[in-house]
Amino acid sequence: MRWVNRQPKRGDRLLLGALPIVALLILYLVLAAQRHTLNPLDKILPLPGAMVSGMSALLLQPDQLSGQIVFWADTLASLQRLGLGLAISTLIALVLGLVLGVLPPVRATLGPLVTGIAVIPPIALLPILFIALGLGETAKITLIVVGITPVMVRDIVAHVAALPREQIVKAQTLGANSWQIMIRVALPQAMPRLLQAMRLALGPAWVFLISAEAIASDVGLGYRIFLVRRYLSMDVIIPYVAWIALLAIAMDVALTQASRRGFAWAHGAAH
Amino acid sequence: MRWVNRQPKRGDRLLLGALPIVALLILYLVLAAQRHTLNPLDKILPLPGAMVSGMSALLLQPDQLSGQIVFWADTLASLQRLGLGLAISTLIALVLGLVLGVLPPVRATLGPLVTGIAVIPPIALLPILFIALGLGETAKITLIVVGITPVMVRDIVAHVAALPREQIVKAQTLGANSWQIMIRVALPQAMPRLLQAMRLALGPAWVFLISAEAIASDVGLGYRIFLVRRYLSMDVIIPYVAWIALLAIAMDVALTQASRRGFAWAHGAAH
Amino acid sequence: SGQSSVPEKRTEFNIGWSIYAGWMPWPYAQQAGIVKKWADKYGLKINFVQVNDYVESVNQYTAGKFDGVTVTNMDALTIPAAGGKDTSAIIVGDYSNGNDGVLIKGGDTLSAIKGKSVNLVELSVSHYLLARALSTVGMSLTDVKTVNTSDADIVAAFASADSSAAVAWNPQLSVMKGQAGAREVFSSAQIPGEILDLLVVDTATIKANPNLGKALAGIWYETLALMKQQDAKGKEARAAMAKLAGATPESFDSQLSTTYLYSDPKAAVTATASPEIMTNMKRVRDFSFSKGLFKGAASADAVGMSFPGNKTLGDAQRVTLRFDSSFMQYAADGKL
Amino acid sequence: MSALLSLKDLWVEYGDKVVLERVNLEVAAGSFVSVVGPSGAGKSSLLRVVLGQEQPTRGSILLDGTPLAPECGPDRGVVFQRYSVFPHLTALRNVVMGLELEQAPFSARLFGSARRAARDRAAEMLGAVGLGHSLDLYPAEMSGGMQQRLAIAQALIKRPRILLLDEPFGALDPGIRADMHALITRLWRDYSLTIIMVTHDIKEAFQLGTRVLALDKRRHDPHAPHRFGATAVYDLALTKREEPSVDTGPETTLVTREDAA
Amino acid sequence: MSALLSLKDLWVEYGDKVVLERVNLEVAAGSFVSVVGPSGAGKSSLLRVVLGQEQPTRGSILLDGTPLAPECGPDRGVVFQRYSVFPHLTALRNVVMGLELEQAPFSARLFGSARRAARDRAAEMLGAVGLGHSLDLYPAEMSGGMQQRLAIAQALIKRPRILLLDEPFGALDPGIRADMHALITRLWRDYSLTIIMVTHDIKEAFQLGTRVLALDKRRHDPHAPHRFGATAVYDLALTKREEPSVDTGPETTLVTREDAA
Ligand SMILES: Nc1ncnc2c1ncn2[C@@H]1O[C@H](COP(=O)(O)OP(=O)(O)OP(=O)(O)O)[C@@H](O)[C@H]1O
Ligand SMILES: Nc1ncnc2c1ncn2[C@@H]1O[C@H](COP(=O)(O)OP(=O)(O)OP(=O)(O)O)[C@@H](O)[C@H]1O
Ligand SMILES: [Mg+2]
Ligand SMILES: [Mg+2]
Repeated sequence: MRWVNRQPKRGDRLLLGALPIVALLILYLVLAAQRHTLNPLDKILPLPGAMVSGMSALLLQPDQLSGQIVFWADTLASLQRLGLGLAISTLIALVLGLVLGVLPPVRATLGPLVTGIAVIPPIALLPILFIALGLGETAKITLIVVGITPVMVRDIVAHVAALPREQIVKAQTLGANSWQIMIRVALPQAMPRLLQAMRLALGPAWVFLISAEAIASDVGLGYRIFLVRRYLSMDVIIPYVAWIALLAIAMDVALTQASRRGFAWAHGAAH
Repeated sequence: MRWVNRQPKRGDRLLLGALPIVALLILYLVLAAQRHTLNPLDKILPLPGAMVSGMSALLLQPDQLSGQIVFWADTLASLQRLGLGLAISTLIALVLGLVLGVLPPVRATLGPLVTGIAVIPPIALLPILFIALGLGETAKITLIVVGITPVMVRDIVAHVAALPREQIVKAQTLGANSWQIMIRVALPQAMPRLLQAMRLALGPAWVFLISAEAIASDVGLGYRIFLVRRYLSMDVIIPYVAWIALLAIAMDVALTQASRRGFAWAHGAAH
Repeated sequence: SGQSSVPEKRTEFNIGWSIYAGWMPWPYAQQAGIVKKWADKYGLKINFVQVNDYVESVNQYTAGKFDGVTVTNMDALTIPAAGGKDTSAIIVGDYSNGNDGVLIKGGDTLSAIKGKSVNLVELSVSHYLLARALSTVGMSLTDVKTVNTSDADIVAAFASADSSAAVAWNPQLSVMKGQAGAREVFSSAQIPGEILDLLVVDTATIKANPNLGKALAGIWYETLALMKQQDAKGKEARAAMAKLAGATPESFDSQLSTTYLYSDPKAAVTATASPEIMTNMKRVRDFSFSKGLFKGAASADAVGMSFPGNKTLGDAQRVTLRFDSSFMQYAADGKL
Repeated sequence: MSALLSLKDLWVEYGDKVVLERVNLEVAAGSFVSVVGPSGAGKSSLLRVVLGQEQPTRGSILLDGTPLAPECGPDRGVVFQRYSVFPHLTALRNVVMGLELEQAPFSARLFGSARRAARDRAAEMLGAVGLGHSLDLYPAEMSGGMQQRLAIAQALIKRPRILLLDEPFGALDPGIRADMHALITRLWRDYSLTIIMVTHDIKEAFQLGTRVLALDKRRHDPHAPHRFGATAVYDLALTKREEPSVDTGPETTLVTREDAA
Repeated sequence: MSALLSLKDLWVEYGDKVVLERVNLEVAAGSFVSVVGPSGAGKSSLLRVVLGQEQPTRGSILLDGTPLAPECGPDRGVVFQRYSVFPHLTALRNVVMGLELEQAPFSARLFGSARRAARDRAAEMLGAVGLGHSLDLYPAEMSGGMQQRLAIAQALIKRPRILLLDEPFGALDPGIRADMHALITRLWRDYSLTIIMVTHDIKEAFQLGTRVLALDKRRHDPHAPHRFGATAVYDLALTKREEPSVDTGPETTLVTREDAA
């Protein structure tokens, strides 16, 4: 049977997917063990034991000031920022995506601006951002929003603008005005793409979150990573990064499921 | 006429697109002038005159050490890194996108890994990157590649996997094997999407380039920005960022043109 | 607030700080209630705000978002002062007495650095330290190649095989020293008093609100007295500071051992009024000017500095960095 | 007989390819024009131009004597050749949509009794095209013929003044096709619609139409076939002796008119 | 007459909707089976299953007596109901592709004289379907009927053993349709293909086929129409008195066989 026709079964899929990840883990362990035989004090690739002890303080002892477990406090703070940033970006992407995608004059007017903003690296303008918005949560969330929104907007605009012309024409023959086309034709068909755009934005969103927390923060996963980076504490950094990856993958799976559940019509293979 | 049907003419489009950008420039000038009436020494929002004098040293005087004009040396170094990073990413995205998109078993095996890599913020694992690749160009280019490739791969995979099932079936009835489907059906139809993915990746690519140059470097646009950030030299940062935006927009336009020229079939509206 | 404001009386102030051995007393004082105690005494509210990125904290101060900030003498001169923001250094907290150092791999003496590329935070005190170090062996900055490396990444960068020399400060320095084959060939202990760690505030703000200076001085010397105690309470304070800095108590103690803390206000006042400080600041200033940090200035004299006793350095008409020992003096006189 | 729609010296070109040339046509209100012609002649292009989806390269279109706005609107309904319905809506919602757009300009959705009424009307129309049992299917779950009938129902429920049909019954079996003929004839008569229908079935063209228009190239350059476009080469008005009876086929007399071009 | 293809107790279901039930069918090599039936009966589903694009829920398909691999291959050609061609290739390249895939397994492209030969063959085939002047058009630049003919040319050039046609002539005018009938008949005879063709045109079904199969529901539950699937309700073998003559229509005798189910 040709490979293009081989559809692995559900159970096999899970197994296959786990394979390279397990292989990578083993590779890490081998490399770490090697480095440790050469230099038992190696900090770059810590062994699992070191990670456990490195994390135990953060996981078990409550902070003296706040009384909270550091790890959970970091997670909560970061997730809040990420969630808010992602939510705001998604909303902007949806609204702008629809308006720009459906209305050519608006696209002509704002398209170049969006492109411009999309290509300006926000971290180069951090000083202005922090000075304009202070060092609080606003600035951090804004960095995420400024970082990921333009790509999302452009993605949705392209998707909406590429809807078959027939559909737009058809809607108009059914009496639709521009607004109705936006909410009844473009909006529902943009939704699955929006979820896909959110999935793709998750990675960059974490990058910007961590960059923001690296500069001005006193709690958060990114803050902790940058704090202990001064001491090259990979025994904390690696578990933190793994945790970030886990959280991100959970969100990814949730978004995929949401899309399948909510927009089955976009997933069933048509014939 | 309904807004959804208003197609601005070419000339009007340019005019409309320039409008909000000019408006932003004017807003900047007004704000900067305001700050300067309050404090003539303000560094945050420099006036054009200050930018000119700030840049003149970088643009006119050759560097004592290297004998090169700093500005051009920075531009050249950054463009080289960006170009290489983007080229490598694009190549990987194309190959993986095709293989994963066309062959379900490969997708099942490597898909989760790609997702995992996509959501791991690469800047959090810099120490490992340094140990593995040193501090030179390789590390910088790798950071760009690691930063932008996963999103591109996932985008191309999704696009290829969503090709109408009929086309895959049709190709097989014409005698195609998996490889032939990849190069004759998926590849050409993935190309316009690849160019679109490159356009969307430009912004993040600059972000990672600047991050890489901020970490360890002695030349480059990002290096200069982070160096003078120490002294809040917005009179240099703002022209540099504007220059980056200009370069990125030029690349964006070039990619759009390339797609229109090379893949006209994907742009003409079908009926 | 900030540089643009007309002097006004206020009761709430924001001070930015970042992690560094010599500055950890501030956040500890906040945590231990010492800040509140002194602020209440003068009817003020003082917030200490952590900024993870040192440069950003100074930039924020320069932009007027903070009333004061913890900063080194060189950065106080080149960032706010050179930017036209009239700044007063009211507390000279310590000088680096080994907290900054030059490291090389595969060599024993400083002269081995010739021709190497050196990882460091360019245009920072590390750059200055390197220049000073090279001058002691008859070399100059042109004899090495500097590679700008962010302070957050310098430990990992130095661990890479590509890097054979670096200049860094603590806590990074202590971790880097521990790496195989690394050797410290020059340290700030060899140029005592040239790298000062200060608390600076906006001059207009402090003129209008002298009580802020008094409160800060009170906080500082009470905290220093506490941490200098060699008993359980002192140890506990230092351990808390270590935790705030993300370090172990041991490593924090070793960082403190290379920090000369002016725990006695009298000593601080004397140091601030001594001729050495002017000599040192002139060195720092000339280095900064030579590196182009006085944007567009025709000479190193363009940025004026003043010292206790109406002594000035540079353009006396445009003094923007003032070493003001009056609040430390209050502490020395026990008049707080 | 007033000319509802008149095309004056109409040209349609794509690049240097002439598709339609010098088309002159007057369509009276209430007429049922069948358009026939070889594949690629430009029948669909003609419909697209009348619909307002495309602009003619030259010439003008008048509706009620005034030039047509270059956009489509609810006065002209359409069933495309490649029947396109909204993939994200079930059959019922595809049809209800036309009523919702009309009655709820802002929310584009109906609630309460208005909603029930609209659903009933839509369900009835779907029943009429034989999809009464497929109300909740998405287009991707339908056969080709079902999608085509859905597109027909969607267009018919709006009862547009001018209805443009591009091979609407091409994918239907004879039984259902006869039902559809009866349906369209009834609606045409009851609501005095004006219909322009492209078909390849000559019998259908004569059976349903009050007028049959044949599009074809008049001139032909064998070496550069794109040089000349098609135009109306025959234009037959049919006077039906009696009410068209769908089952047996109409009895018509042919009145060949002057060539339209 | 050897059974090239045999379907044994075949069921096709989507979810709880039964589309085909208990279909038993033997197709002899060299036969031309016309499939008719109401819209939505499951004709396209049947073709998809024979093609290997979809798997039956129950039952088996034997090709030459061995179970069919659950994938499609060059032994079975297809023209889909919604004719789909490759949008990124011109007409000529769409047709050449089949030859390239066969002759160049690795590069999937031909060069030099092989390329010229392939192009000539493809151009000839396109000429035969009336697209001789449209070699360089992309599908988006073609009319519906032209795309359909392109899909036919694409399938025919491979001369597959089994050719599955889903309403292949639906969008064609009578003139071109007659040409296509002649073409398909000639190829069928010359290369002894086995053809299964779905059509709505009963005349066409009888004219071209050696056998006419009618798919329909045998049982019907008015309240739950999805409960029962369609099956072959009529299966007529036609014995052609003479070589089918396309222009005048065939003269056939009907041999009603036992119901296939
Ligand atoms: N993915 C699906 N999910 C649910 N039902 C489906 C799906 N695909 C097809 N069907 C149903 O299967 C039945 C048969 O479809 P099929 O396309 O085979 O019909 P057909 O005989 O080819 O009709 P037509 O002449 O209209 O093309 C239809 O009733 C359709 O609703
Ligand atoms: N975008 C385009 N670019 C170039 N030529 C085009 C384009 N669109 C259509 N054509 C050409 O216009 C001609 C008429 O097309 P049209 O779809 O109107 O034909 P038709 O009469 O509807 O044919 P059919 O009966 O096959 O549907 C065709 O020859 C086609 O090649
Ligand atoms: Mg047509
Ligand atoms: Mg079908």
